[in-house]
Amino acid sequence: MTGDRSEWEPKIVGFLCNWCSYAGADLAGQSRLEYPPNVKIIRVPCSGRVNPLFVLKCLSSGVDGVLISGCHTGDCHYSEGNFHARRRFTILRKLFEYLGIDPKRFQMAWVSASEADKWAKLVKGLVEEIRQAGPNKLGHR
Amino acid sequence: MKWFISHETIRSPFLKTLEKDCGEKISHCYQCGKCSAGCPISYQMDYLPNQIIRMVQLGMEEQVLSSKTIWLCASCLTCTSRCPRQINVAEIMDYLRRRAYTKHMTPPGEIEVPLFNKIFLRNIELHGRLFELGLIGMFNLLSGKFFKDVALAPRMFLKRKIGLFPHKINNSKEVKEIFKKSGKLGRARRDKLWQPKLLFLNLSRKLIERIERLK
Amino acid sequence: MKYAYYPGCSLHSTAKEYDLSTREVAKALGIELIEIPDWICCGATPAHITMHLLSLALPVKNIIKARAMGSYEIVTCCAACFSRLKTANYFMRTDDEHRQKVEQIVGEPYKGEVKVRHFLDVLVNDFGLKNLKGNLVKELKGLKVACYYGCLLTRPPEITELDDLEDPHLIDDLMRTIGVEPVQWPYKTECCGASFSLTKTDIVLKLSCDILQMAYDEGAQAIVVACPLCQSNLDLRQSTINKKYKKDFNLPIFYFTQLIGLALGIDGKKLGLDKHIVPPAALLGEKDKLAKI
Amino acid sequence: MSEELKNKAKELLTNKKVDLIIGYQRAADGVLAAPCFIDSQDDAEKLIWDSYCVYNLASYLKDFPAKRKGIVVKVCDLKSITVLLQENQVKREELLIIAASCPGVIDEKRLNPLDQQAQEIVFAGKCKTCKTITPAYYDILINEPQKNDKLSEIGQDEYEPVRKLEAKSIEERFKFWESEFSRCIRCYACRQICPLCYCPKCVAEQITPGYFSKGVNLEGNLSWNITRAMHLAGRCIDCGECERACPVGIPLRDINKKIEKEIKELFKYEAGLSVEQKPLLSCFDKSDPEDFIK
Amino acid sequence: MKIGVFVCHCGTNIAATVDVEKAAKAALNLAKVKFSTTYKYMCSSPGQALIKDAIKEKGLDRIVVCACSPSLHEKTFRECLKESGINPYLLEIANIREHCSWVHRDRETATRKAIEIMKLAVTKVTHNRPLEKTHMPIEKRVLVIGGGISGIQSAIDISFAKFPVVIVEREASIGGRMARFDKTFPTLDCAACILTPKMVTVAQNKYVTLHTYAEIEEVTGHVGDFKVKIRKKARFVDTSKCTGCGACWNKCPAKVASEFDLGLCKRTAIYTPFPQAVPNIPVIDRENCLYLKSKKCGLCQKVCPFGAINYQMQDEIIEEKFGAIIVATGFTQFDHSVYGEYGYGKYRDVITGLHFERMANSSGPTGGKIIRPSDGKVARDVVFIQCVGSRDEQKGVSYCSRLCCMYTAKHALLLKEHNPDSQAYVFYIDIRAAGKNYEEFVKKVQNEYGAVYLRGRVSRIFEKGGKLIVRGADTLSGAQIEIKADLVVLAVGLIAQNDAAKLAQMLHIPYDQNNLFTEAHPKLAPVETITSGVFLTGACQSPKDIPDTVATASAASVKALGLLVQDQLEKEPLVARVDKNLCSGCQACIKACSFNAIETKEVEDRALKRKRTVAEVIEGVCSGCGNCTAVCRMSAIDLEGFSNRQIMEEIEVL
Repeated sequence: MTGDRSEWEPKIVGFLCNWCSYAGADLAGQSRLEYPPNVKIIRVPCSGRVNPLFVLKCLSSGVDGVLISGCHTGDCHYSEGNFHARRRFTILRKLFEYLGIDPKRFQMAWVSASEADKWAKLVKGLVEEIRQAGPNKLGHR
Repeated sequence: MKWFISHETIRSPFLKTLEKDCGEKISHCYQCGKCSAGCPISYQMDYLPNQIIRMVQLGMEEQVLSSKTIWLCASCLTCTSRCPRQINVAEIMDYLRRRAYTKHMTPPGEIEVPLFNKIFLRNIELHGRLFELGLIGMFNLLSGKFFKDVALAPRMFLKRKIGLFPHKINNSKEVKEIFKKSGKLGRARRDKLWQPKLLFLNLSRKLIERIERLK
Repeated sequence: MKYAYYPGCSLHSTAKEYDLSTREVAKALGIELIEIPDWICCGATPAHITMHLLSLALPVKNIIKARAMGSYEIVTCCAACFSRLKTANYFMRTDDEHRQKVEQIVGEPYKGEVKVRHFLDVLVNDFGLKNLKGNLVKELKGLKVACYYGCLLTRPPEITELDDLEDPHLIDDLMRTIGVEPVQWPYKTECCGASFSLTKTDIVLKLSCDILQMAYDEGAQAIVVACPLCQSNLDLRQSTINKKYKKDFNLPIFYFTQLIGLALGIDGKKLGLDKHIVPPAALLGEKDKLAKI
Repeated sequence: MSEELKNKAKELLTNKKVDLIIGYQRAADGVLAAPCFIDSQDDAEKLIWDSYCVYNLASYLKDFPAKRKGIVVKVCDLKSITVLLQENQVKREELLIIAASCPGVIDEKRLNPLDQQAQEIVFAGKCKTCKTITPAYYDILINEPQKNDKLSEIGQDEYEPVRKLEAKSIEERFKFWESEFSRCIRCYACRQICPLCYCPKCVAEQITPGYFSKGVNLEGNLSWNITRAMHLAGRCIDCGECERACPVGIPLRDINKKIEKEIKELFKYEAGLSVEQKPLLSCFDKSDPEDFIK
Repeated sequence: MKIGVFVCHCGTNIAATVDVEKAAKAALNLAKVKFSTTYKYMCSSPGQALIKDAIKEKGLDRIVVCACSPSLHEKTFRECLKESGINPYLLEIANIREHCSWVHRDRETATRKAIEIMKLAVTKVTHNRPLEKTHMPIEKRVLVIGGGISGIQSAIDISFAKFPVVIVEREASIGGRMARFDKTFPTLDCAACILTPKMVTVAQNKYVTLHTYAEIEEVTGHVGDFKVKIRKKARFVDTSKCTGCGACWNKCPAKVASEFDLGLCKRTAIYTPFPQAVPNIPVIDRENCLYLKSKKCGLCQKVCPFGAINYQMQDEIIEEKFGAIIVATGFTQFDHSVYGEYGYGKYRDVITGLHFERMANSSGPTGGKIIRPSDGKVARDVVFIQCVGSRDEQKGVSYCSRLCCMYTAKHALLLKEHNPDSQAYVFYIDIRAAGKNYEEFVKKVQNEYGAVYLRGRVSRIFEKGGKLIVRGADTLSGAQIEIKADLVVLAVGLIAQNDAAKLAQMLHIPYDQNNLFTEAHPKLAPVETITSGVFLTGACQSPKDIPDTVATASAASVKALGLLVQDQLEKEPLVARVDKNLCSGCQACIKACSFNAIETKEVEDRALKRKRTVAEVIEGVCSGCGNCTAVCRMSAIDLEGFSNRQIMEEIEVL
């Protein structure tokens, strides 16, 4: 996906928890809500499954933005996984900012199984934000 | 009373500004009526406090602002301290009075309280501290109750409870400054005390009342 | 023990005896009250009904004056002033938006750090009941009173932080300490109509009548108050109430400081006992033979 | 103090209270201090204790499993032992903690070993803002009540370097770290010296899957340094060994301190306070902040 | 490895926007893909047959189905694989419908995305491992915590299936709250008449063991194998000797207020809580027994004809194993002494509904007379106040306690029956009478028994002249109301037991801000918890009336039996696994696991020639959330089906 800017399309990876956000994205499909195709979904059982190493891997292999989406706090299928994820990635994000990595490239969201609308809007907004941020310099040597 | 409910009335700016200005969530009220149950003055009110809150919820601004109830609230805070939904009812009453005052919506029979407040504040603005004789005199004069409490006066003087002259303080400027700035920042209505038209209205109203009573 | 003293307008006029007795009691107990120089009115009820910002700015101005005196706590006796000062303090502590506006008005930063105290609180919690008992010259035995707190000493509790909301007891405790017997009565915190004294006199008469009746029914010979508005409504208007409701109440309305003053052996006149409309002489003379007024 | 330490060490070894003592001896240059492992009382003479004892000896504990170890520790090092205990890497009963009240240690990098007459000792950055003088717990305390006045200047902000970086724009920060990390040669000295980097096989060296580039390039270097920092989040007790060990002078403490500062502010968490403490990333609070989450 | 890719048209649902043929062709370019095809409806029988045939003919060993969301047909296709003789977990679904064809309009874009999604699935399936469902033995016994109506019903239901049950009850007798009630709404059966037979049934049931005067001390283990420590508090009475003759309590000189009767009468220091107690064996209350306090007295020991009194008795801790646990700990009532406006609980004639029950009960402390506790006079004007502590976030809880409307109506009726001269006034905010014959009951109380219902909360109660002045409002008429009452009955709310949170932590079940235990799903799993093998019944989960309590008790029993009747427990194999060589034994995973599914284990480290402690996953308990894998710094713990390698490679192929 290198090349000149005009051809460039944001590439975004979304880690979606199986119970809320993945189902929310399913509902968006069932409701035929249209949104940009830039987000590639990797299904995980819980937002707590996401290892910071995955995020690093994405950003250092040319992915322009990473999204982790889980159940709203209190709604976690495993009761606490998203609380763990929240703490873990709060730190990672602070560290990113500090090291000069645009925090827009790493985002989190809570999307429930019924929030198809939120999911579609989230993707649209995210793609727009990343488009403005431009291609991720890392991984594009 | 009939009230046409619509999208506009329910989402009227009245409700929103009220919630914003007093920081009170009016929609929290579930009409248990505990405020009305404990209010020492509800026996005199045209609407019970809980009804006022309900009317606010429904966006009935005019009816609320022209009600007697809001001017009868003594700010005793019984309602506030006992409300199970933690709504500061007394504060809402304050807000409604301020709004009614700025919107010139005081009900015809309820001139005393706003008038008193105005005189009171002007009194302080002038003297820095309250000059009670001035307050009472002015109030009686402007409300048309010339002889109210006159019987009590000699005793008060005798006991030196009321002075004939205002207190002297050296900071009247500073007080005026506070009034001016507060008025400006709070966008409050501050008009003249002497309004011949109002005085005339009050006097004539009193006169009519007296005639009515004689009949 | 040193405090900045904010008497408020009433204590300089209709409630002169409250001011007199407070100063006398403080003097006798070695509590130093230093009047805030050039204090101004707190705005009372009319301010918060009419202009919200003004109702915060006036008290804050006074608190700032006290702060300028050094690091004192402010003591006040008037329940209304107490409530207004406390409320303003509360807003300055918790509400940034209002704080900024008020700071703009009074021209100085203030974050609600000065403590506002009621004289009751100072007597009971700083000076202490035991200490007070040790200073008594005599006990006022045989006097039964109803302690009346009114609205603004306890409500709302998160602001006043003074006493129990529904069953306050500070005045009762003080009375017991000086040998006076407080009656158990349910109207400790009922409203007397207060700010309606001039404007809605009828309401005041009715509410005050209920309070007098309840005190009388429960066997009180007098009512003890801590608020100048309550005192004036119950004392000044008692004769009107008697006339209007065909009663013959003869209940003197004391400030708690006056009775404490008596127990400390201070002369009744110095305590302003001559300023009452319902004369207390008979009651005190009959019970104690000490107050020659 | 060194004498007291020597005597205690002899006593411990004679009475067979410990199998060996991990301590400091004078290095070959005659100025600095080097770790030493004493298992006979004759060797105990070698032990020293002064401002040159820079090393965090806790990293050697894992090298002597199943032995009763006496270890000489500074206050800051003790916290790393606390974390090791928390994480079951050492057994308290195998440990005899000889805590020495700390005069503050030198900044090795700014010391000219040739100039033995140097008037001014330059103290390590971590010591300048160190707040504790005596250790939280110990078995033996070698105490000489002394507190170097040059240290612990009250009001000195331990996060000053962090704040300075924070004040820069994001682009400037990226440039700064890009240039810092560009020097990284992936020697892993930072890892080797860290008392808390004890994984049997570091993720940096795992192959299936390979978590990040092993090559010396920006992505790999950045990934390694972020991973190292994340793995120390809530565990790093700021002994500063990584930065000291780094041959190319990357300011690693500035990264560690950043995380330390954030977790203190966000989660009210400080590493190495007690053995019972739950690890930062193994627990949570329902009211943890989440303002960045959409 | 031979991967087969099957692209579904889903009628036109997919095919209209995604060029399925192009996608199928693209699949063949991917590594290890040996076969691809498309079909109209892959989930249909012919569709599945297509997959089965291809597996057989082409020797495929891993399958990717590009179709709808895995939440719909993952199971279907797993079954299909199983039937063709390959491991069902060697399957991946590429969701090209919900996540692609339905959310994009442009055919080219959608096709490109579909191929990418397929690529992810193919990459992932490459590393899928054949997995078998795990099996665990089950301890075929049930523990019921709490011996109220809820626990009793659960125990009876389980005993029907001939499984042993143990009830642990902390009071001296089973029976719980219901034992204190007089009548039950809306049928007005006498509570004791319907409860006592059940109490006797459990007592005599050979499958049921009762531990009364006992508490749960510790719970470890997991579903199928809970190890529970039970503290049997010292009764000071030998249960094997005592016959419940009553000689002891008839002679005991120490008298204290009876807890069972809420202080309306006295009991002795050696006592049974009520006459129908089960077991009918007394306990000695150690705080008040003269002998245990000061070695004086000893009368009960002297008078006991069976020598059953033993002052030396100590608490005993027993440990038992269970396969399932039913939590039936019930509720306690809200303490109204925080209501200053209602007299801080100091007025003796302001009582709670439960006091009223005891007074109305003919075997209760007043012999069924409804009187004023202060002076014993018959109560004529009685005010009932609903929602005390309920629906009040300032002083109590924000929820509705659900039964107060009904029990208040019942009280109003009982009042009229007991004191025909009386008048009931009920202050309410809303009447919630949603139950069979409930609304009719309330209407009957209003219409036939003349109870006056006033809509509003009471603001103040005070005593004057021996009466209680109740100041309320009736918002319907817009009037302030003042009533001179003889007696005020507060319908206090139902709240969680004081130590509910402690028990929840022991059982690893979540609880809400009100300390009520949280069910696994509010609609579809109302008696389950997220801890498998632990079930909820009755008011410990939320306030419930007797019918609902009994219903949930039976429901919980069925759930527990569903576990017990299995020979072995079957579990999804998508669980975490530890690589012992990589594990440092730091236990970060153990501390992070919400399910207590990881233990420590000693292993021999050959390189170091010594024993080392590492983590080990208890497969039966692991729920497969994967949180541990992200906590592990050395990536020593990994999750089947969502392994680090799978995810890392998925990222790589993007």
